[in-house]
Amino acid sequence: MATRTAEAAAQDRTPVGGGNQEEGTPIPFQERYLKAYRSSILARQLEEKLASLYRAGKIVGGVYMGRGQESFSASLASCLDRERHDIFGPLIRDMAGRLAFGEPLLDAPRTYFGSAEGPMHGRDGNVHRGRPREGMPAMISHLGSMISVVCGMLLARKFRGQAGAVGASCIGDGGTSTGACHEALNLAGVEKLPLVLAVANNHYAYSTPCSRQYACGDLVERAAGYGFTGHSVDGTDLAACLEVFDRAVGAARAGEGPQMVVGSLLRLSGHGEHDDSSYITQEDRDAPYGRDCLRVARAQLLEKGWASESELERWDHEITDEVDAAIATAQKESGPDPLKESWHALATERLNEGFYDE
Amino acid sequence: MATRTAEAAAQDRTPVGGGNQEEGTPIPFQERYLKAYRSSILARQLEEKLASLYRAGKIVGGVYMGRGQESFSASLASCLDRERHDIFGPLIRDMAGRLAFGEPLLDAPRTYFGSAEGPMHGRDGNVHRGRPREGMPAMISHLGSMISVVCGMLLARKFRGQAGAVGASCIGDGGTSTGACHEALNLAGVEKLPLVLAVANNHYAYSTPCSRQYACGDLVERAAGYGFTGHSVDGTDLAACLEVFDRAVGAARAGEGPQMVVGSLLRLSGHGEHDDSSYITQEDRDAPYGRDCLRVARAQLLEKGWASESELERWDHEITDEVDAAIATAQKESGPDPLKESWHALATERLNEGFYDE
Amino acid sequence: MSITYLEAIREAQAKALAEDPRVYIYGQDVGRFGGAFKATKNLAEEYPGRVIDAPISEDAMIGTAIGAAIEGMRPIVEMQFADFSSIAFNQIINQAATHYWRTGVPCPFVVRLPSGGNEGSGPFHSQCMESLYSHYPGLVVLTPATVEDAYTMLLEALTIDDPVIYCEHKFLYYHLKADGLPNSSLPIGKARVARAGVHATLVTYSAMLHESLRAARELEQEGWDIEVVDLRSARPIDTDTILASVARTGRLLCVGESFPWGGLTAEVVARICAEGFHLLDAPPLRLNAKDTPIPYHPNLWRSHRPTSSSISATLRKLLRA
Amino acid sequence: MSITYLEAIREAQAKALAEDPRVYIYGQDVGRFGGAFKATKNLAEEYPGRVIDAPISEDAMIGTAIGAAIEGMRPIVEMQFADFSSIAFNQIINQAATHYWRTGVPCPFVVRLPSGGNEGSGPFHSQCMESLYSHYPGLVVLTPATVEDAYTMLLEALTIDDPVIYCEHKFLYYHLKADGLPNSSLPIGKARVARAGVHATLVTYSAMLHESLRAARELEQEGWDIEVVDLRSARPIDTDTILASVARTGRLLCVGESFPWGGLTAEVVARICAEGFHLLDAPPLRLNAKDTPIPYHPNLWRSHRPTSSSISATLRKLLRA
Ligand SMILES: Cc1ncc(C[n+]2csc(CCOP(=O)(O)OP(=O)(O)O)c2C)c(N)n1
Ligand SMILES: Cc1ncc(C[n+]2csc(CCOP(=O)(O)OP(=O)(O)O)c2C)c(N)n1
Ligand SMILES: [Mg+2]
Ligand SMILES: [Mg+2]
Repeated sequence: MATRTAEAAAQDRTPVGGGNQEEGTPIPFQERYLKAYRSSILARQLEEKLASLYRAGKIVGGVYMGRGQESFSASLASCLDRERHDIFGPLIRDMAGRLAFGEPLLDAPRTYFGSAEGPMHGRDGNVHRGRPREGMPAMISHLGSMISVVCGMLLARKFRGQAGAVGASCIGDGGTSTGACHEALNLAGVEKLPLVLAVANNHYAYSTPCSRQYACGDLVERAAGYGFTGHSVDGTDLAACLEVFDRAVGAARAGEGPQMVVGSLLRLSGHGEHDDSSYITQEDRDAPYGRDCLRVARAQLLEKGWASESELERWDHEITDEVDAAIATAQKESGPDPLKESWHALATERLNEGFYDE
Repeated sequence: MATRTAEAAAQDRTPVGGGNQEEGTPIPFQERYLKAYRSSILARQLEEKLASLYRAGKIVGGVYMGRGQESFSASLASCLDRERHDIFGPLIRDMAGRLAFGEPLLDAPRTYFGSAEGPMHGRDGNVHRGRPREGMPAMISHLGSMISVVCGMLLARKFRGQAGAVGASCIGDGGTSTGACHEALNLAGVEKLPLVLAVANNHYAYSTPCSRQYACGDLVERAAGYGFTGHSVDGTDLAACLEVFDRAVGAARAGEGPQMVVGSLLRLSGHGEHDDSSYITQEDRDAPYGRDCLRVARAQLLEKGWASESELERWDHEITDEVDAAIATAQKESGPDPLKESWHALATERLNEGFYDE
Repeated sequence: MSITYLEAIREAQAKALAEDPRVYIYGQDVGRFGGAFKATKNLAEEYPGRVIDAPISEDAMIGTAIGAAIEGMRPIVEMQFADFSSIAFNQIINQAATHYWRTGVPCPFVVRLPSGGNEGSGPFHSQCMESLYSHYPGLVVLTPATVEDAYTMLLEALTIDDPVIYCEHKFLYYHLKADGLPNSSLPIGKARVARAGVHATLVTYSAMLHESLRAARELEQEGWDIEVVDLRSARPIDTDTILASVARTGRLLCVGESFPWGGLTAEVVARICAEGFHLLDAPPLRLNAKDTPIPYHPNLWRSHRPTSSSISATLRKLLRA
Repeated sequence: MSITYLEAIREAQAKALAEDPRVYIYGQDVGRFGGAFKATKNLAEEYPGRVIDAPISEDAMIGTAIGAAIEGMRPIVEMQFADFSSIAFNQIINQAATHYWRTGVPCPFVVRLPSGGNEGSGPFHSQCMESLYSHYPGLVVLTPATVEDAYTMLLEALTIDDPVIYCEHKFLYYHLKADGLPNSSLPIGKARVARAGVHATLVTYSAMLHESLRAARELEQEGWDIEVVDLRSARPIDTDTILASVARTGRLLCVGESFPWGGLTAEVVARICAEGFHLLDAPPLRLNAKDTPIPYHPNLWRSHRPTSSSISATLRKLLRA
């Protein structure tokens, strides 16, 4: 259960095939990097648009941003492989990972607007969306509750003999305090499931700092107690994140049991767009984990020579157009019609009760 | 967060004052040892009587034995100090600890018989008993749920400025899988409570072996993740148990934060007296942790010269008489009268609703 | 050949395992040990790898069932006692019950809840939770009262595309016997007139059916002919069958074993009053457990739950009104 | 000076902290941040060490409240949303609710549940849980509908020797205003006739009081005079006040915001039918939320919960019968 540090991870940052070592063609590191980067930019721009629509009163409820967490989230998802029946169980701040895993760009705006065309048909909103049949469970709010669902999806694959499928689940520093998280991780250890748990330690749970959330030095210390292999990573460093998730996903796929990856980063937004997050200290903002992961990634891209300044700008513009188009489409769609709703909660039609049928 | 091994603990088995270093007179090791031993014998005999009464159909529901766990349980309680407002939150197999902490001998038989004179007045039974006002919370069945209650009792002491009080809570290997256990331990770490968690790893949860319960090597590996100091001990060795609990209680009292003591031992009985425990493997029975702690203690007593064979026998006889007397008393008492019951669940009399008052 | 209620539950699971590769069983001590009540006796041996011991983690047990169910499996989760499902409450009502409605993807699994009390079981090993779970949209809640229903309803539950809370009554496990296993039965959702009568309708379910039938026989001695309706499921409630009965008798008593505030008996009374008010010749009555936790001592326990004698007394009151 | 429902809750907590050294507040983000809804704004600064940020551990939050309560403290636990109390369900119903009855030692604390929906809150930030908790013996369940009650009932709750589930309605937080804080009020357990009338009795509570009063005003235009009873508490229910009203009007509609199966409205109807059957001139009706989880989209949400217009429609049906 050796715990790898971010530095150690950074040292052997060689292009590896990770998720795909055994079957298929290994995806080159550069390709995966670019995919993760693109998803991150897409997520950032999309969420910023959604945030301004919220401020303009066009979105009800709330908007929850992954700002600062895109690299971490997108790297995880970029190491997953849907053809191998991998699972991605996102949480609040995983827009980038969702997009990298393959969530259609329209899903988020449709869900925020409550479009009847969206995956949740206006019944649920914002981050509470998914495509359970496509390896993306739809999160409920209760933190920690989704991890065991991913475990169950992995159990189903095991029963069906779909060996080699990996399930990823995401949690925040705050979510680790839940009993549900504990029970699921313990069960994953006992069942030796190919689970990769990504802990995005963004140093706050709403307004609550880590000092009021847990008493160990680093959450990766929990890994051993569950029989997980633990990994730590600088969550603002896209290359490092990709490398560590590549390793974790590869290990899970290879039957080495569950993996925990703790990323250190900072929530560069409010808890939701209603929150000015003035409680985030200057010290946190100035810390290494307070860096904007997208700026780090841009510098890495230039340094590696994988993109020029002008290419980066072109990508930004392309993505702006994509985002604008998606938002425009979703915004035009109508919401569900209450008069056409069945108001039935059961799939088994004949067992639904008609409380107000006249 | 150093983890001490049983051997390390055994090496410095010197008579220390433990719980009482700072105030009052330190209780000599020998005295504490004898108290723990006596409570253990008392518990063993009492439970054996209760078991035979169960088999004879005189006790309904079930009888749950601490056989094999007496030394571990009694040592913990012997290191606690009721004058300093310490708390002892027992679980299923802590008869010995209860007695050492000061539970009246009559409480157990009265509760098993459902006597109206007992602390639970026949409303609750067997191990579900306590004296919450005297530092002994009354356990509910749901495993893990009592730890946070002990935390709350400690918080109350903190608010009232009763510094130096220690709270002990007990859990089994199976109970560590509960979300409730996790939430409470995490909270205790965050609040830096003087909690001592005794984990009696008796290798089975009902019929379920540890391999189906957790995936770490040793449960003490969980301590670090909660910011607890971890200790391991041979739970069949009374001297070693006393020494390690003395240290743990002392550390908690001295403000060094929460402590976790994992004892390795074997449940030398069925889960309850209805269970023949034939699933317990010969390997487990033959393992060092499969020893009968009372036999170990007897040998230690003789070896240390703290008692002779004949004294040990005399104590046994004295205790038999005590147990017989207690059982006879409790058995004579009548149960609650349903016609005299208020059938009201609220303390606030005027808010109770009368569903069936005519 | 005689078969008990408990054996019927075992047989239904054996049949499901044999015939449906999607079925597996997850629960504490359900494997080699065969479960705390032996409801899975020998199943681990007969169906290797499909009857699995769970850690003491009810929340995660249900969470994994949800995950496996949405992937097309048909998990059976055994709670060691119904009372411990309180730990899985959130997963049941917020995740399982809402899943189909939120996503359009069904979430079919069965949670078996060994329910109800016995002498000496106390507050935490005796609860009846049908009233709790039925409150929540998205769940099917079954309360079989007979050996036949225990068998057929469990099998049918495994064909339903929704999460099913299967409340099996511990008090019936060993006492209740039938001559064999049925091949057909009423579908889930239909109540059954367990005893025809003309003077009053007694609506009940699960173990209370038997107390009610005893009470009806007692009242027969006094010249009263009580119709007894076995609800079979708490969710849905077969309101039509109750209304038809009340139309015949003009009087309604509803008897349940869960706590008296709200719950199944209140729901039945409220529905019948809304839809069949003019059929009633007397105030409809309810009888439930008493308004305290469930007591340990046999004397208290026997007073806490409805029994044939308290049911008879309430019937007399109803008939007098 | 005008004060909102939310401010009244803050003021009651401030007063309790000032006057009762046993009181402290535990909840996620309740400290410096002042709580997700600012119900504890500035309290951490004013009462250092007594308004404490909790980890995301609802089970343990309630567990510690129980431990502190039996030691003589008077904890207030804030759930960030009522919906998250499902995680603490076991501690609330099995540990807190049974404690006094089992041990004779009271277990007094208050859990604050920010309840009810808003547009866009969705299935997990909108729930009303009074019907759930009231099912369990050993709990007091409060549902204040006015600024005055929000204040006085919270203060009174802290004097009660039992666990209190205090259901505060988020929809009322900012909209509902009063001119000041009252010095006295009806005691907990008493319902209030919020509007006198003669043609029908409308029993309701919490946010639904205001929809009901609007409906009553609407019906007034049509010549109907509706009596509106504000229950104030779901546990206990003040049956006498309802019976007295039904005796005057002969008709009963009960309106609630929780799910339609069972629950508070069913309990009210069942009680009134049992005890006041002959007072009723027409079938008693209920109106609750629809039988699905609570929807996100404002269009759906507005249809899901009862509103003045659906209440009016049901009243017309009741008056026609
Ligand atoms: C069980 C539960 N309790 C409370 C909440 C309310 N809540 C939503 S997000 C949040 C903070 C989450 O913090 P963290 O897990 O660190 O994730 P982050 O928001 O920082 O990404 C809280 C308390 C919840 N969703 N679930
Ligand atoms: C939450 C919960 N689930 C299930 C049970 C049923 N149960 C009672 S004791 C037990 C086994 C406990 O094992 P362990 O914690 O190792 O304690 P031991 O009995 O070995 O002392 C189980 C499963 C329970 N009491 N609580
Ligand atoms: Mg966080
Ligand atoms: Mg054990």
